[in-house]
Amino acid sequence: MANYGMLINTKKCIGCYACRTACQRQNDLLPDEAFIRFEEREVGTFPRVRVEHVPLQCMHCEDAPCVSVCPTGAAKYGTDGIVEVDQGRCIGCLYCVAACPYQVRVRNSQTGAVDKCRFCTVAAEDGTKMCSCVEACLTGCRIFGDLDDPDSEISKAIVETGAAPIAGDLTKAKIYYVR
Amino acid sequence: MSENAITRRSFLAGSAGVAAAAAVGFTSFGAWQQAHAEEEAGEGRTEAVHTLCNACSSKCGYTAYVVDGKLTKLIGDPQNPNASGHLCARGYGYSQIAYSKDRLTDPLKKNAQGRFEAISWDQAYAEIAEKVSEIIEKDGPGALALVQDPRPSGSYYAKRFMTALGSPNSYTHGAACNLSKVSGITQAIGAGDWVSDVENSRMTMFIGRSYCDGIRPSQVAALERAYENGSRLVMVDPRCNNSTVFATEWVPITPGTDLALVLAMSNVLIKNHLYDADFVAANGVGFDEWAEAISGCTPAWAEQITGVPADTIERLAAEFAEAAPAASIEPSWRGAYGCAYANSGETARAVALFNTLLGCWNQPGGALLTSSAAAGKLDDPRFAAPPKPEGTLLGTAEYPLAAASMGSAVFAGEMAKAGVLKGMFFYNSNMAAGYSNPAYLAEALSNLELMVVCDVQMSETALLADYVLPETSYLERAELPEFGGGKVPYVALRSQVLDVIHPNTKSCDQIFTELAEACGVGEYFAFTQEELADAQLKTVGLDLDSLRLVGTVQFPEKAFAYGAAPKWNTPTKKVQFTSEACAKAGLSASPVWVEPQTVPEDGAFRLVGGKEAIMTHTQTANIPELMNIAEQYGLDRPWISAADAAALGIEDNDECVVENEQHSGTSKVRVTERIAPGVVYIPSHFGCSVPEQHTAYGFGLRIMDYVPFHIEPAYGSAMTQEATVKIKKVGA
Amino acid sequence: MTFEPIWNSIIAWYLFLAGLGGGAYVSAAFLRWRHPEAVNMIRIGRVIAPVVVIVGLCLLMFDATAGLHNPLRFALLLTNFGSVMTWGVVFLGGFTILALIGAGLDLAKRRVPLWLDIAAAVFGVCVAVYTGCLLGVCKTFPLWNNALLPILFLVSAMSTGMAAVLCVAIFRHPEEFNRVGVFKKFHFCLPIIELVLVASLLFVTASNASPAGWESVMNLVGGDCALAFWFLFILVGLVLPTALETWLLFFSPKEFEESRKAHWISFASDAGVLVGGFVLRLLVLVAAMPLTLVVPWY
Amino acid sequence: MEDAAVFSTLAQCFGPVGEDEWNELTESAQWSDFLAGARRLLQDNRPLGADGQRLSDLRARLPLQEFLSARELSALFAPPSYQEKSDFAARHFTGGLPDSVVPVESLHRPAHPTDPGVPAGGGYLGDAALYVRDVTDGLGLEVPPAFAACPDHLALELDLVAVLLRSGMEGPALAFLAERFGWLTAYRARLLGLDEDASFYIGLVDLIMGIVAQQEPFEEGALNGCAMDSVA
Repeated sequence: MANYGMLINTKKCIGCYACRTACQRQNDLLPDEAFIRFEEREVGTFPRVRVEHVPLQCMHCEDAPCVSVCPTGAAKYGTDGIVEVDQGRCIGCLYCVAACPYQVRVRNSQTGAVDKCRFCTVAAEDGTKMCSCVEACLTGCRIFGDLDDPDSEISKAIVETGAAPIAGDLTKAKIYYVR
Repeated sequence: MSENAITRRSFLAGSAGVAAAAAVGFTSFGAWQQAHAEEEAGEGRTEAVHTLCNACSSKCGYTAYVVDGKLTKLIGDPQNPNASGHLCARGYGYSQIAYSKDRLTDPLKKNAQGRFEAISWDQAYAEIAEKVSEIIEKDGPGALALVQDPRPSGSYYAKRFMTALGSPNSYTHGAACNLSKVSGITQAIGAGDWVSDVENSRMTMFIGRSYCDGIRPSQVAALERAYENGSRLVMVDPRCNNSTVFATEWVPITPGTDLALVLAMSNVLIKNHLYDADFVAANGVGFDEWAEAISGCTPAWAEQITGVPADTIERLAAEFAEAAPAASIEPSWRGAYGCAYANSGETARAVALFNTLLGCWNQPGGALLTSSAAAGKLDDPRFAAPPKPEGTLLGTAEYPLAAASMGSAVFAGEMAKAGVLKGMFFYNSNMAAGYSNPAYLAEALSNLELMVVCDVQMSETALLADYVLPETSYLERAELPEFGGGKVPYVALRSQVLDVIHPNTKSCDQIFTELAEACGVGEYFAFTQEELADAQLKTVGLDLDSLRLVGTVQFPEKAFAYGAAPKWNTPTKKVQFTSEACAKAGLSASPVWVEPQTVPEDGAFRLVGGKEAIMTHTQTANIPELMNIAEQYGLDRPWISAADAAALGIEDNDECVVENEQHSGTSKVRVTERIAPGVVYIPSHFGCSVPEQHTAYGFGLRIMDYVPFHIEPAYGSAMTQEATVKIKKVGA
Repeated sequence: MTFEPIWNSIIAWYLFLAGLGGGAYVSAAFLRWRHPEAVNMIRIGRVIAPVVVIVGLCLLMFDATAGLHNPLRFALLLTNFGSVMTWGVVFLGGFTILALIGAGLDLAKRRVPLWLDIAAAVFGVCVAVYTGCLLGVCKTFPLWNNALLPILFLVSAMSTGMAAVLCVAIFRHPEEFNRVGVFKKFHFCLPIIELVLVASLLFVTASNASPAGWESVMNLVGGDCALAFWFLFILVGLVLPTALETWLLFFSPKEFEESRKAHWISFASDAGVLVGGFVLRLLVLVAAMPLTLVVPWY
Repeated sequence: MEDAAVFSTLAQCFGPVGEDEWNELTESAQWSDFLAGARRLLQDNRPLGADGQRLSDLRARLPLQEFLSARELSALFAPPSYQEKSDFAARHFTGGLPDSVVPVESLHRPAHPTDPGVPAGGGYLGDAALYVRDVTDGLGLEVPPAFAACPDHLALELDLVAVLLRSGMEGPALAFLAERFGWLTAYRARLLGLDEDASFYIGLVDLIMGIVAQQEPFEEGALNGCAMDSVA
């Protein structure tokens, strides 16, 4: 049983939105349905200023607030540590959207149901060619892999870079940021 | 009343017998959706087809996956030198143009009341041909012109059509893109461009060029590798653009004064004998005259003009000298001196000369003069070129330095206004919105007797036209092979990914072939696009089917070799520190300081355009996937520096009035530290004024509304950033 | 990126009406205990409760579009008992049934058993507290995520419930209205408690570790919600009713208190309480800023 | 006029039709028969295709005035000439124009009431188009090449109802009617938005929506009925 997670190195993120549009093509999403949102921070003042782009998407928390608040059980823990949303059960009450501290769940403007990053790139583990956020990133910011396997690429990278979840231990998030 | 034949008539073929409809196969929509969803997950009938992205002129090669006739995922081809395995956001977004609800579906003619009506292709061809022959009789073929943004098939067919008619006036969009840059560099080194070997460089300077905003994936990767290898990467830009993520230094500069910076750095190299004297002596001519002419351009002098501290200029020049020859100034594209200022051409010349001082031509990490692959000579008579039209491109006399391959399209606009040009064809070009002042161009182009626009959707230019010919989207057509240059020359092919969606639309090769037949010059188009493509590929040892399978093929045997002594095909066969052509054109023989045309009076800001990573000029604004990003993150907002905003009492996201004599508009503004004071940045993609581009219409300001119509002396560019604006809070 | 509130006025109405329904039935139970003779007012309380709650539930279902498209899914609401909303559905369901029975019996002039009143009142309190807990568990919004919110919503629910009963009573049964002194005194002190609770809620939120708390409070106090907060909620919703009631209950002579004019003043103050109740729910929903949006994480 | 014929006529009003067919269709006897048939469909409470009441009680029915506005009525009673029809189509039933109102379902997905923000329509070849194409293939029919981009063109959808009725498949016809015409409200708004008078087409759209509403009670049965017997 793997426990999938992701590492995002914001030092290499140039804010080009390729991951968002690639994800929309890979998962056939609506134009206004984005599973990745972006924060931009200016550090310093003119002329010594540095820009940091921070992509945020579902952290697939092991103690997911969305799963705990979802009344219909639509949000649930799937296999290999991937948090899923069962589109057949969601009534669109948006409780999970409110409960998610990272604000990365979006409401489908057609069906009214809620959806989020599905870690679809797990399919690439067995070699299927995909244009998910990990493959599409122009500067290779993202590493996806099994956190339980110490010598997986992601585990080694986390140790090497000291990556940590974006908001500390707010939840047991499984996206580790290098900042 | 009994049933009779009429009311039983039906559109659905095969139902004449009516009763015969098989009673078996009807499923309700719900059941169908269920089955459809499962089947989609199970990867139904999937095809993978190689094509070239059409979202910008990089034309990255990618593989499109089609499931049951519907486009799904796109994956950049690793073997394509531009994509190198990736696509940018525009690539993914613009692929949806195929299904856009705002697409043109039938040929259109403007009726007497000025409204468009659908007509048949035959009627369109006949009427256009009649008008063309009428113009040729009255004013000769020279009264016709073509403006296009070159794409693989377009650059061949459209130009061949115009040449077949006998008109030399084939323009590209260069006058609003990189005309000054290419022309200026050609004056100095006889070539229009070079490739900076960024990843192997010890130092590279980017002037108004951001690899991470004007994205070509292979360049972003090269920049990242250079950054990781510890190369010194200097971004000279009024804006702290996204490439500063991979830069060691951001040098904010006053817009339009890059020439002063380059001259000052050159001055430092020459004065301190830090330049490659033997290389200059062996390859240059007129160096002493230039050295003398710029002796006054000291760093202190440059500081007043550019706002860059003198010691920074001194240091940069020294760092360049120390890093040479594995160092260069990147050629840039449109931003700083592509077409922006009265001194753009001269700036391009100075940059080329500066690289010569470094002696970095064809050196590892320096500036590489790479060659491009090309199709060999085609001996089949059908492909023979039409006779060369006599007379030269309109504007050659007025703007002698403008590169002939592009010509000054804005001058063509002026000629339309003056009535010299009577008929104009536009392919894949939205001149009226992007090349220069839209109000002026609208007036000028409506003066034409015949205006034909060929495009995928209605644009500002198409609105002005008499005839609009609908083209298929790039995914529904195959095009001629794209021969490209770079370290390893290559050829890439755009194959047809989707069946033609709107039956009444045609691909550009069909359109121009049938137009030529209608105009009586069909003999130059007696071949199909496939035949020509196959013939071209056979001259380089390939063929259409093999390339269709692979998408892109490289020619390692023609790869670039470091250290090769460059051949300068300038008139003097040397690097021209002094150019006789420039002197004849009324400029200084050697590039010296030229003041930009507009100097902001107090309270006004210098206006700069620029690129957002998700948009390509006005072409991608109507794509919902991309426009939704712009709306969500306010990417249309003008930028103003925190210092200026504080002085004007403006806070982030305030609604402000942006105005000058040309135009006035309101928009939320972005207050940021990432721009130099005294400068306002408006992205060059928004403010679409075409109602039927429902997604793009009326969103954001259009920068070109603020730019008056004027043309750069000698070079013929549109001077797209020679404008100033005032900003004040609404209600202030 | 500017933050768009997740829930809008429909959910604010749902929270307000659910609380009011609970409060109305508790008022009825209280009247039965302290003023058994005020039969009509008790009936008013019992009738208002189910009606208002049902309207709230319909609004909730209307807003949950995915559920609206396939109504069968609402049955799934009882799947996850770890979710406050599931408990909410239980309480609301129970309360609606009990309140309907209570109202039915009362309208049919049949005696309403005491245990039914007590059970419905308990469910009413649970519903009121549930509306607070619903928001309380969301860690995302510091303004919501603290223990004060359920209590504030409970007090507001009781206050708006009583106000509703009083408002109707003024027109339908003025004579009973004049005799329910104890009820009115209880009703008088609720807005004051609410004022204290709101003040402490703002202090607690403002001092939250993340600037999101501060931003939310600034939104309320000085930002774009300031007008609604100070004028509609504080003034009209709390201060004015308290002032008017103080004057009526304690300083005005007895006969004036029962005059038609005084009734109008009481009606105005109760209407203010109702407006304040709704605006409180709306502001809490709209002004809250999320944790990660504003947090410049270092 | 029989129900199927009413739908065929409606289809030919929206689709491209030859000059003589159109003239024959709109010459008085034929056209008033169509309007009578439509009037009957607007009022009979019987499922589509079932013959139910006979012609005799036609007079007792309410006149069309009850269902349409005066302007639409006068436009319906005076159908446009072939030239007017093709000019209107040239200006409005083609893509990419300022006032294109191409009658294709995928372009006009019905926005959900609580979602004013939903964009008016998606793009061509949406789910509706793929569904209608599959249904047409399933019935052994073929979408004409001119409609390749829009198998869910209003003309084809109306025509499909007519074909289903003529081949005795009342249940599927009813189900198809129930599912496929929700987008006409959004389309009608677009027609109203034109600065040109489109009351002929608005009248036809109102007729269709009236018929769909009238068939509402019978649709539940049909929807479940055919979902069950859907033979792949």
